[in-house]
Amino acid sequence: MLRADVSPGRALPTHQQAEALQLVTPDGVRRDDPVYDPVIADVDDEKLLALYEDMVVVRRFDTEAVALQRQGQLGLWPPLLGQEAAQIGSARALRSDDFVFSSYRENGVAYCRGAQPADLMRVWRGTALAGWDPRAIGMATPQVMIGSQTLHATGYALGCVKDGVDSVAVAYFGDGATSKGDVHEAMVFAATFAAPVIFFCQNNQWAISEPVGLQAQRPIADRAAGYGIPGIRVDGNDVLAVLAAMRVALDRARGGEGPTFIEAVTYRMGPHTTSDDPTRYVDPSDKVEWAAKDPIARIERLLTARGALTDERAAAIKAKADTFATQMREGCYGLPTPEPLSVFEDVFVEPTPELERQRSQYAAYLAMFDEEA
Amino acid sequence: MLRADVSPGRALPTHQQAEALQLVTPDGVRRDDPVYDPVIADVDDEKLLALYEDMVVVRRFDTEAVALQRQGQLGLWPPLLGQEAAQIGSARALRSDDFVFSSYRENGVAYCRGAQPADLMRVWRGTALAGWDPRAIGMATPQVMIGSQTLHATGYALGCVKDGVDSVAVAYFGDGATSKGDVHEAMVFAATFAAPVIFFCQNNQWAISEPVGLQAQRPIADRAAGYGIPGIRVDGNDVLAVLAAMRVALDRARGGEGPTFIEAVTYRMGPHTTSDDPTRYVDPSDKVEWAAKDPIARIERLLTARGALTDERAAAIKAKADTFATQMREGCYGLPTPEPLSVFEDVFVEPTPELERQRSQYAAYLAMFDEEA
Amino acid sequence: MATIRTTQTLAAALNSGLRHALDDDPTVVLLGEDIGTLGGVFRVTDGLQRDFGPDRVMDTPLAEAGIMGVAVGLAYRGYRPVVEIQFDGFVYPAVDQLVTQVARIHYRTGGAVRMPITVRIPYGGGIGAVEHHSESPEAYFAHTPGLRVVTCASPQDAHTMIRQAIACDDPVVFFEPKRRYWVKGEVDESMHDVPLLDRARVVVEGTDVTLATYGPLVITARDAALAAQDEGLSVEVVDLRSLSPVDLDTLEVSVRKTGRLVVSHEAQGSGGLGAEIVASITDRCFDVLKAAPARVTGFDTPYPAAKVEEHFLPNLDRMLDAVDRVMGRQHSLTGWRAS
Amino acid sequence: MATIRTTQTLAAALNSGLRHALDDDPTVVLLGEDIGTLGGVFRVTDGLQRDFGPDRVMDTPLAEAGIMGVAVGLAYRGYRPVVEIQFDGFVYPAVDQLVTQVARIHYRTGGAVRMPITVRIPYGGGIGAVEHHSESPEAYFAHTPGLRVVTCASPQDAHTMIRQAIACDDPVVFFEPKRRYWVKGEVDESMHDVPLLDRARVVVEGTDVTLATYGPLVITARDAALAAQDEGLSVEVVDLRSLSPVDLDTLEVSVRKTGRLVVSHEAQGSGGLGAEIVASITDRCFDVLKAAPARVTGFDTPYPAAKVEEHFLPNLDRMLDAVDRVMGRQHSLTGWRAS
Ligand SMILES: Cc1ncc(C[n+]2csc(CCOP(=O)(O)OP(=O)(O)O)c2C)c(N)n1
Ligand SMILES: Cc1ncc(C[n+]2csc(CCOP(=O)(O)OP(=O)(O)O)c2C)c(N)n1
Ligand SMILES: [Mg+2]
Ligand SMILES: [Mg+2]
Repeated sequence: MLRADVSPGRALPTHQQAEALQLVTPDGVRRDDPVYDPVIADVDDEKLLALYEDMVVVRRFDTEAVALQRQGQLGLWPPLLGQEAAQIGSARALRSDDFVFSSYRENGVAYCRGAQPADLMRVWRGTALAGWDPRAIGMATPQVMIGSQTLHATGYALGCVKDGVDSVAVAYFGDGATSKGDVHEAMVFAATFAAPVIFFCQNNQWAISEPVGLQAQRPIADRAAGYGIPGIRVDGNDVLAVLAAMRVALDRARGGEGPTFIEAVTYRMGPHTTSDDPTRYVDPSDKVEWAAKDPIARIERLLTARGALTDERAAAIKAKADTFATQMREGCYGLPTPEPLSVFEDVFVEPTPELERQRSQYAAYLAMFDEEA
Repeated sequence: MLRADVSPGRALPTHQQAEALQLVTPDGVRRDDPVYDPVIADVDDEKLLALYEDMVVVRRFDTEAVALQRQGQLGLWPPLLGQEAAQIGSARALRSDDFVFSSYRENGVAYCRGAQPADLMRVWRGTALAGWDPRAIGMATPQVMIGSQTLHATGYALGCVKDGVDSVAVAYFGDGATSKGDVHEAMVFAATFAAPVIFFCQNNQWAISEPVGLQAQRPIADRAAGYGIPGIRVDGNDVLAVLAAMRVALDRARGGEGPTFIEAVTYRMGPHTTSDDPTRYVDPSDKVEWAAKDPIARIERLLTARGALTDERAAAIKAKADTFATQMREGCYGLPTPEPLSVFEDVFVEPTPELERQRSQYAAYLAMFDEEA
Repeated sequence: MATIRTTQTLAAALNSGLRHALDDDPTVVLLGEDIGTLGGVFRVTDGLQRDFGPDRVMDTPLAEAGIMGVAVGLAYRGYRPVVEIQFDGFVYPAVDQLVTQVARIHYRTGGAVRMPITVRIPYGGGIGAVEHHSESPEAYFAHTPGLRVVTCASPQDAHTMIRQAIACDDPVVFFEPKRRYWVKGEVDESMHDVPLLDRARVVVEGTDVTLATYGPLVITARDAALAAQDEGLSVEVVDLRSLSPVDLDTLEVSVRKTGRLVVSHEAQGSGGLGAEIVASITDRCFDVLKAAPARVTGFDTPYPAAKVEEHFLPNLDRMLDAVDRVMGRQHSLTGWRAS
Repeated sequence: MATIRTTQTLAAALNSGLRHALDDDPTVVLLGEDIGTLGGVFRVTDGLQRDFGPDRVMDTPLAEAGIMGVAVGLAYRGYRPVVEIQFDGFVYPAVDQLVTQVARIHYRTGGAVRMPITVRIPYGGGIGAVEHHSESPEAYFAHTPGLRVVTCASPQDAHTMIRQAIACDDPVVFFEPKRRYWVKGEVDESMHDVPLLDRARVVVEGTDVTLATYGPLVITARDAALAAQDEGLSVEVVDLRSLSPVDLDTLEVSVRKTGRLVVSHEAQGSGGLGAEIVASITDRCFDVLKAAPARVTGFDTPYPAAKVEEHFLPNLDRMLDAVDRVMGRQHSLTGWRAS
């Protein structure tokens, strides 16, 4: 009998429950941390409100996107429900000249980088392979090949060093991705060349139906040390802790100290994608347990206790979220179906003669139908 | 400026000089070790002499092979000079029902597994792609694709578990290989399924011209912990220490405790292969330093001090080594050049019609020359 | 065993085929991502882990090279691994192990070590998916000596061929036409009188043009043959089934009868399987060819976004257009020539 | 710049080409295993790290996927990476990054992000090497939309084409015919009047048969044409140079003149580049073809052991035999037909 216990309900094996940096408890209590508190000393109520607002907006549009998919407007959507703090806390620590290489689930990150409502729809509606111009918002096209982007981030970071700038590259990836050879090779390159790259792993406990115990027998952050890369394990549902960890990592990178690995421990509250049926493999009690650690609720509690989150403010935030969601829905409807011949565009910078021929033949073919009609 | 210091002479960066298990010093002094001594309590002088003999034989035939290559009898040879202890100490710990998946340099291991003198020549003379039947000696065809075999060993080990036997698979690979994604994936699989596999890394400080500092910023054995795999760093020039480490790993594996990672710290005293020119990149003082740690010399000192290595015995060992080398040389000369049509054999278990056609056409083509002549 | 026919979807026919294979041979072991508890993202392995246990139906870490390399080790140990690659586009990380190891170990060892590994790959487009989920990478493997490459077009073939592939002592890359997973058909599980794994099959007889295709497009080609009939053309449809080796003998017989050949596949045309078939048949049948063989394939672009994939994929009209072309018909839709 | 010609080996011509590229454009950066201190196992990058520093000529960890993926990131940042894969057989671990990333990012991003990456691969056999050191994997890349694939046959082309490849804004897979590294020839480094990177070239004019080949076999083909002349046959040799896209126009002109085509390459025949060329030229030139085009290629086996590689590789005699075959000559060595 092989020893991997991967039965459902073992989503978070005991050995995965190592200590993680936490600054705000699920109950909304701010915990002191002598090391990380100075890093976020500037985060007053107003700044925390902004982070809270981001999370609310992101959850709102994520829910909207799921609805759009259910209504047949999108082919697919990978919900980020439950991972708002991990995404907002990390992305809001970045500068505009930093660069993000993400996976498909980081729509919260894309929002922070400046992706427009309709941009978030394009790929999932199937009208384009990319939602935005990567250079315009400092974020690459989300990667579908698991793990590949970690190498891109590492290479980009090397370019930053060559350019003599202190911009940083961030690779977002999941717990499942940590098994991939590419992620390993990225860490080897990053360590060898002290690349200013941050490996930001959202350990949401699942890779589709596979619990993290199938990928790792130790906390994922522990992998880093063997490369000579510092690893930080952070409560991924605590936006403040994530922000703090990310700032520490960014400072190291900007200061020429090289890569940092961050494991944000969180939970995928929804299905893997809208095509998935998690009832086949998720123990409902796990979800109950994690719902109690909700990233938005805890900040809401904290801010409310402090009197910073007034009804008025809450309403304004809700309105902003609704507006974004509405814009997204409208943007989705408004996305034009590409021209048939667009298929032939951008294979190369200049089309080859063979592609030109294929294109013009197909144009002629299509024209025949017009004539027939 | 990128931070990797990979200049020649940095073959062994300081951070690589972490403590390693050593039971016999370079001066031939036996060091006590409360943990590992019990493991090798049975290794009396006679057994140590046998290990010594193996190393002498292996060095002798390795030298012979280099000479054969220089004389144009072999296309290539990858010398193992300096790595005798790492190979003999590990391979002699194995049972015949264990299985080895090695790289190209493990000719000492192949010798221990039972490869015949001529078997060691076949691949390098170019008369076959494999030297022996893997199942006959419990050792796969040495792998040329760096790192690939670590996965094969892991899969084989899983098969042993399925079969309910306590055989163990051993993957041999180099320091350079540790950068490969395959090695990472092998460790992930092995950890997840507690596979009875031993990852035996000979850190000989070089991957062709690249110093290990280009692959790793920490001792390589440190990588293991992050996977939940125990890592042992051992003086790879100390045959006794290697044997001890390997026995511990084998016991774990046989007992169902899963994989172990062993880093044997050694030095490649020769060129990468006979095609290589290490004067371009090796600092001669490094070689002097490592020559003082020679694996054979230290056991010779120990055995001589103990009076176990008599002149008679030494002569017998030398004779055995010479005999093997002679058999190897003769075996090399005697290897038949394969039939031209053998090219078409064994692509599939049964040839496809298309291959049959190509074969018979080529046979007809060759026959035409005979007729012409 | 009595010949009992049941109606199954193509996916279900694969599932029942895998079930038989697991039943018949204790060395058969399934490996892949999400194939266990979930039963695969397409449910092709549904229920198999429950019934055969996690030792024989193994969810693996998310690492395709790892899966393939571990399968090699299992084969070394005498097992018969059946690997699932979740989608066509995710085979690339496993290409190294497939091409340099799986395909060559039998040759490398002079026949001493067999690699009876089956690699299941749901493939092809037309399902409105995001990138890397709609590809047809078969040509890469058909160009790799030591690999057999097959695909199926019907539930019956799916069932039969997956069992043959697993029983085969050579490595087999088994492409499953994912957009046809839900096609239903009669399946006889008796394995009586089944065609060999490497044989093509004439699925529609005809006399004017040979239309050779495979996988998801076989249904399209049948429809095209029907439509052509209305125009008074007799199209013979050949389902290649085996993509390496290609059953050129069956194809030659057909082309010697018709004198004309159209080959169609979803994969990009340049360097695709169609090129090999056109070249081989031109070589064999030059004396009887009445027109240059035509290819109807995906264009030489990456697989495009879902909303325009219909403009990439071959369809009935493009097949008919090519048929008209090789017939030299004036009213071919475009009358185009490649030049 | 005055036209100065110097005699260089093919390897030296690549070296001088790389040197120019590094000089001309500060964004050019070389990455690979052993390319720095050692100067590459073939010394193609000899002296470059010394002269341009380790930031521009980088020895990397031993990880081909890593090298390729890091190159992607560098390109994202505006660099022009030149990657060395040490030997043909070691490209497979990088295939995933090459096929799913390098080849597609320009398409994926609708042209927003270019991937001006050059992948240098010493390739081909005939050097008596061990496994994985003698392969010709060009067909895999020629079947991959978004990649340009080229190779060179002479020192002059080596020099010119490597500079063009690096300057090209598309990714270019640059195959170097390793067994011709030591061939010497005149090299003009002025880049005046050089043919475009994607054009074929007629290297021997002839009227009876077109013999198309590339890389290491161009020299063999020239010799074959000379030998054929002795037999009274006029063979036109076309050096394809670009393998994707193939310059079919130049080839068509030649075949329209000769009416006969032989294609030769070292790679395995089935699904090889020869298939594409035969299929395309048959399509374009069916009306003038006097015989079925013939292919002279490696056999459909893995690359064999060194002592028998001569029986795998195409050579002058096999080329002449094919020439005789397409000429319909009775005294062709075997008179064989593929069927
Ligand atoms: C190379 C590759 N293999 C398989 C897949 C199919 N797949 C898509 S998402 C996924 C799970 C990813 O899990 P994780 O990395 O934890 O990210 P998460 O979805 O949880 O955000 C898998 C297996 C893929 N996209 N790429
Ligand atoms: C995948 C792959 N890439 C590159 C090579 C070329 N190569 C052969 S040996 C070698 C260095 C290997 O170093 P290491 O793993 O330390 O083993 P050692 O030679 O020192 O025993 C390289 C780069 C290869 N064989 N395989
Ligand atoms: Mg996950
Ligand atoms: Mg080494």
